[in-house]
Amino acid sequence: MATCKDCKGFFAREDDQDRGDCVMRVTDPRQAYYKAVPVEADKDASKCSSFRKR
Amino acid sequence: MKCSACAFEAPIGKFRYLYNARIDSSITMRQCPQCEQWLAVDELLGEAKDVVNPGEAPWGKSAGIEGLAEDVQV
Amino acid sequence: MGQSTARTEKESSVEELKNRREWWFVAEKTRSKRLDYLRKGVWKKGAIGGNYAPGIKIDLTFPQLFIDKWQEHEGEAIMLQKAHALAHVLDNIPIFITDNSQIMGYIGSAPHNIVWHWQGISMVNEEIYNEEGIIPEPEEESLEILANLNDYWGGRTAVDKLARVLDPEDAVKFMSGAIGWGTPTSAATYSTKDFDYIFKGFEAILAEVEERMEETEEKLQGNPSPEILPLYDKLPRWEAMQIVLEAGIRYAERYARLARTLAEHFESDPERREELLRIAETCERVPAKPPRNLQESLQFDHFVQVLSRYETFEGAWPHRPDYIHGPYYDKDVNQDKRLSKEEALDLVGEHLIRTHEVGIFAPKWAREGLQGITGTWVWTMGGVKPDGSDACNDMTVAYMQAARLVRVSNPTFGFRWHPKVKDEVMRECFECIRHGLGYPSMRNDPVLVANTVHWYGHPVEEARTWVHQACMSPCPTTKYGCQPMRMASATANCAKMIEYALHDGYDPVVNMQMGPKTGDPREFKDFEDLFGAWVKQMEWLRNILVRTVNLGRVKDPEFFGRPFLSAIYERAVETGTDACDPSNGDRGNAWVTGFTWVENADSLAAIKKFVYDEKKYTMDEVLDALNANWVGYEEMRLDFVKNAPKWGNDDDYVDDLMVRCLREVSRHSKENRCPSNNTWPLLPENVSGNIHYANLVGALPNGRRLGDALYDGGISPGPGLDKKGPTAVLKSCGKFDHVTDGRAFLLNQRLSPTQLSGEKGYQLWKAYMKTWADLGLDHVQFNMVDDATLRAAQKDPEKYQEVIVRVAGYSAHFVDISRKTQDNIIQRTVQGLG
Amino acid sequence: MSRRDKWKSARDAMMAPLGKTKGVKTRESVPEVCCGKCEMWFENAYSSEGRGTCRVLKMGSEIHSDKPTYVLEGDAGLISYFNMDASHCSYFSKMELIDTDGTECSDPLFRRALRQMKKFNE
Repeated sequence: MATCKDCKGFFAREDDQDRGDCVMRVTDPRQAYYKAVPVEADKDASKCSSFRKR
Repeated sequence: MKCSACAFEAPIGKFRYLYNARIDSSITMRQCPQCEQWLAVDELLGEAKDVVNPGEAPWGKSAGIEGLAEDVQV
Repeated sequence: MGQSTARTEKESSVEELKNRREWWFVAEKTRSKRLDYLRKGVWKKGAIGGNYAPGIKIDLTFPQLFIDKWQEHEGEAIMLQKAHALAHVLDNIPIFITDNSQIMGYIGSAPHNIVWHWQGISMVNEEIYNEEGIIPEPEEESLEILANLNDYWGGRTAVDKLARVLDPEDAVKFMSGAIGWGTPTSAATYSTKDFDYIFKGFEAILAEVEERMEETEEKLQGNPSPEILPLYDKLPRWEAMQIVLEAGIRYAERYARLARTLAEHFESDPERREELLRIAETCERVPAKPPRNLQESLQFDHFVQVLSRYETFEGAWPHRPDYIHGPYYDKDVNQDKRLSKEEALDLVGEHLIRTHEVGIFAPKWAREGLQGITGTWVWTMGGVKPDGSDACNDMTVAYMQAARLVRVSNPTFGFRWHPKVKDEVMRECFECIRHGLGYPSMRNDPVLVANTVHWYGHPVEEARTWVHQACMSPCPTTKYGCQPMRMASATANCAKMIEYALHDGYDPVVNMQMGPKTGDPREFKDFEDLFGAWVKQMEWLRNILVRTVNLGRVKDPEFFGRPFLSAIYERAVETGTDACDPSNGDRGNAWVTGFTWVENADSLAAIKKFVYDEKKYTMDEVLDALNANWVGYEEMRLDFVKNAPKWGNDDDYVDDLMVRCLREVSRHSKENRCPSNNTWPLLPENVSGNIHYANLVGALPNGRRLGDALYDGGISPGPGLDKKGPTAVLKSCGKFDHVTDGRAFLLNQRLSPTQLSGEKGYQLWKAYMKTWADLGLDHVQFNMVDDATLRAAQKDPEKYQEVIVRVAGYSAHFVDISRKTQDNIIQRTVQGLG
Repeated sequence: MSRRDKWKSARDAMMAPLGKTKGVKTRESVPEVCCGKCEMWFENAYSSEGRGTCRVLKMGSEIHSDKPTYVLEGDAGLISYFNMDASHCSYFSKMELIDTDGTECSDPLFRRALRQMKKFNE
């Protein structure tokens, strides 16, 4: 099962390797930005459309 | 009153009252219940004068700008 | 139109654009690439008329995160329960860093989202469910989420709880929508913030809280006595403060972490990498510790504003950023030369943009009353220091210059004019006005300091720290002067005073007996009888609003709860109370906002002259005409408009009546008391409430019909009815005392951009301002965009996105306000100066 | 009836729907004949979730059942909702011009800028 920690967009926290940020590039109709969502390292990512294997 | 856009005819009160063009003028704006166009209406005569589109002002220019040449609508 | 030209704005040089006074195109061409990107990238959060712009969606992540922890902590003290829920939101809400940006923080999970505060009022929750265009895709799923949220909050919100406590008659009449607006809860409010205290840093405040808790726990172990009983309730409040302050620090650290990740793994441009590392360093420093430089002080400030708005709908933004950030600007730019002026301008411009992009869902009455903006974010500039010396600094100038480059409609500025303001600063103010921004509004500092002392007894040194609490009302930023909850619900639809006096207290528009039965006007013997009825209706209207809001204020800590605001309020930290608790030393700074005020004077004058003095018409005829909404009485209506005296023409007949009305209200203001036992003066102004109420106020003797826009200002003459020129307007407005006759008085004036061009234009304006100051007026604001441009913008809105107008108390992009409001602005008299 | 009791019934009518579980279905339902399509209905200006007042019927009226009761005198109009069934109300009068555009500002007589009303009109 693919998990968040297997993804290129996952960056573990220094103080807690079991958690981290899912960092994504987003371009909306007006501006472009990087977005971070807190995730668990072992979260199931098999259905994640943004998953990119590390 | 007769709508100047679609010719719908009804008493003036049937035309939705929108607002005055200017408080010291007898021209108001009303909306035709049939074609929903905004109309300039002379309340003294009870007649629809014309359709009013965005950017058009049935009251002409603003008050107080006489002599301030470039503010006058052309 | 004088602007017809063969060359388009794209082909024209900056000089040509300046000559044509197309300042919106000048701004686009002269601002830095960064500011241009950020300005164009920002999503429009104010409603266009009454609707949100395409693409704007309600944020569903925020309420779902909130409710997870809220339900887990059910049964705990409300402030503590809320602190847990907020901390969970701050730890988990998605964050983002926009390309080119340097200031972090946003309320919501994506830049196109607007948030709302479901804990405030169920009706608003239901309104969101019913609202078109803002439901995120997939709609079916979102509606299910919203329905579940609304089912949970129904009956549990602050206003639902308050409605059960209020006198039922008051509740029904208040919520009729006819007599006023607002929500008597701090779920929709705004608060003054004392940055002298906040800039100590959250860690220092946490240490203070810790110390208080230890002292208190010690006392709880001592001799039992009634004195220690209240202490039990203080501990959970302090704990709540700790939770949100710590969460605030972690929220900033999340930005630091993201910025570092981007610098290390994503960014290839070395310059931007440097910026990202600087952002990381900044967010690691503030708000935990005091700021050391301009970027840190701006960032600290913005985090505090964002965190406050995660807690509640802050519909205004009381602030004095030039005063707060000036020393950091001076250190970075003038002393250490760490920043160039251009770099500093980028930061200041972005500060305006980051503020502009904040979006919180407003119910329709608020959207209509504040068209084009999210709230009245009037930042205070200039003024004096507590010792009375000039407080203007380089940051004052930087904000004015940045405003002309980014041309946002929110925040706007109110400038505290005083006799020691330097000419160079006055020129900056004028340039903003000349560029058509509609701001700064000009405020008379000595008058308003005296006014603040007069009504609430704030010490003069504290009064001198004042900021605009919303558009108009000054409030000190000191420990006991800060106002935690603006009772916006005390906003009166004043035209109802004369309408009810003429209808025996009955409201023909909403079909309800509202005011007291003051008698059939046909039976009135003379004008004094009518005036007496007016006084009774005025007192009733003010009383019901003030009663409702006073109760809302006292119940707020029980029904809503403000852990974050309490944590940044020195007096709340010290006493372990909710910031909104009036018992913690709050001196009071309440006022009744008087919408649609001037119609009273013009209507009373028309009846006095035509019915009682000249006996040209009978009261019967007047009432028949009003009941028919003037339909069939057009000649008579025009007589009432054109031949009855009108306010703003230096005509004592009507001006004396205005002064008499104000003095009656002033007397009554001292009889109304706020929970801190202070006064409730009147503050006439309208924002765009004059449009919202157009269909709620019936025909009046000033010649308006149901549906016509009401007058636009607080003391502005009716549009087109001021026939005697600008000095006559100022003279009328100078006939009452701006210190003792009310709280503040909004005056809109429209000027000619062609007449005021060049140095000659500045000198004309300066002479006008001298007359204004000599007459002791407290406020004036200007529109300086010509008819031709405004009509062109109506026709072709896409091309004129950055054209701004002053509505009343705030500015809006012209294309964002309804056509009726646009026409109302075009109708205003253009005054020629000199 | 005391003053307080009289107004309490109006207050309760105003607040009653809040706090009841309604789900999506109830919120989406717009009957063919409902208050929102009647020219006697006046949208409330304080809240825009679909509450309004009847300009003819007063508090105490009841229009849902087969045998409605009509009260025509009193201090306050009947509070109802845009999607309240009005099929039994003999005072129902169909509104010809219903404005569902929320861009211009409210005229409570004509404005019905609710998502459900738009959907229904399509």
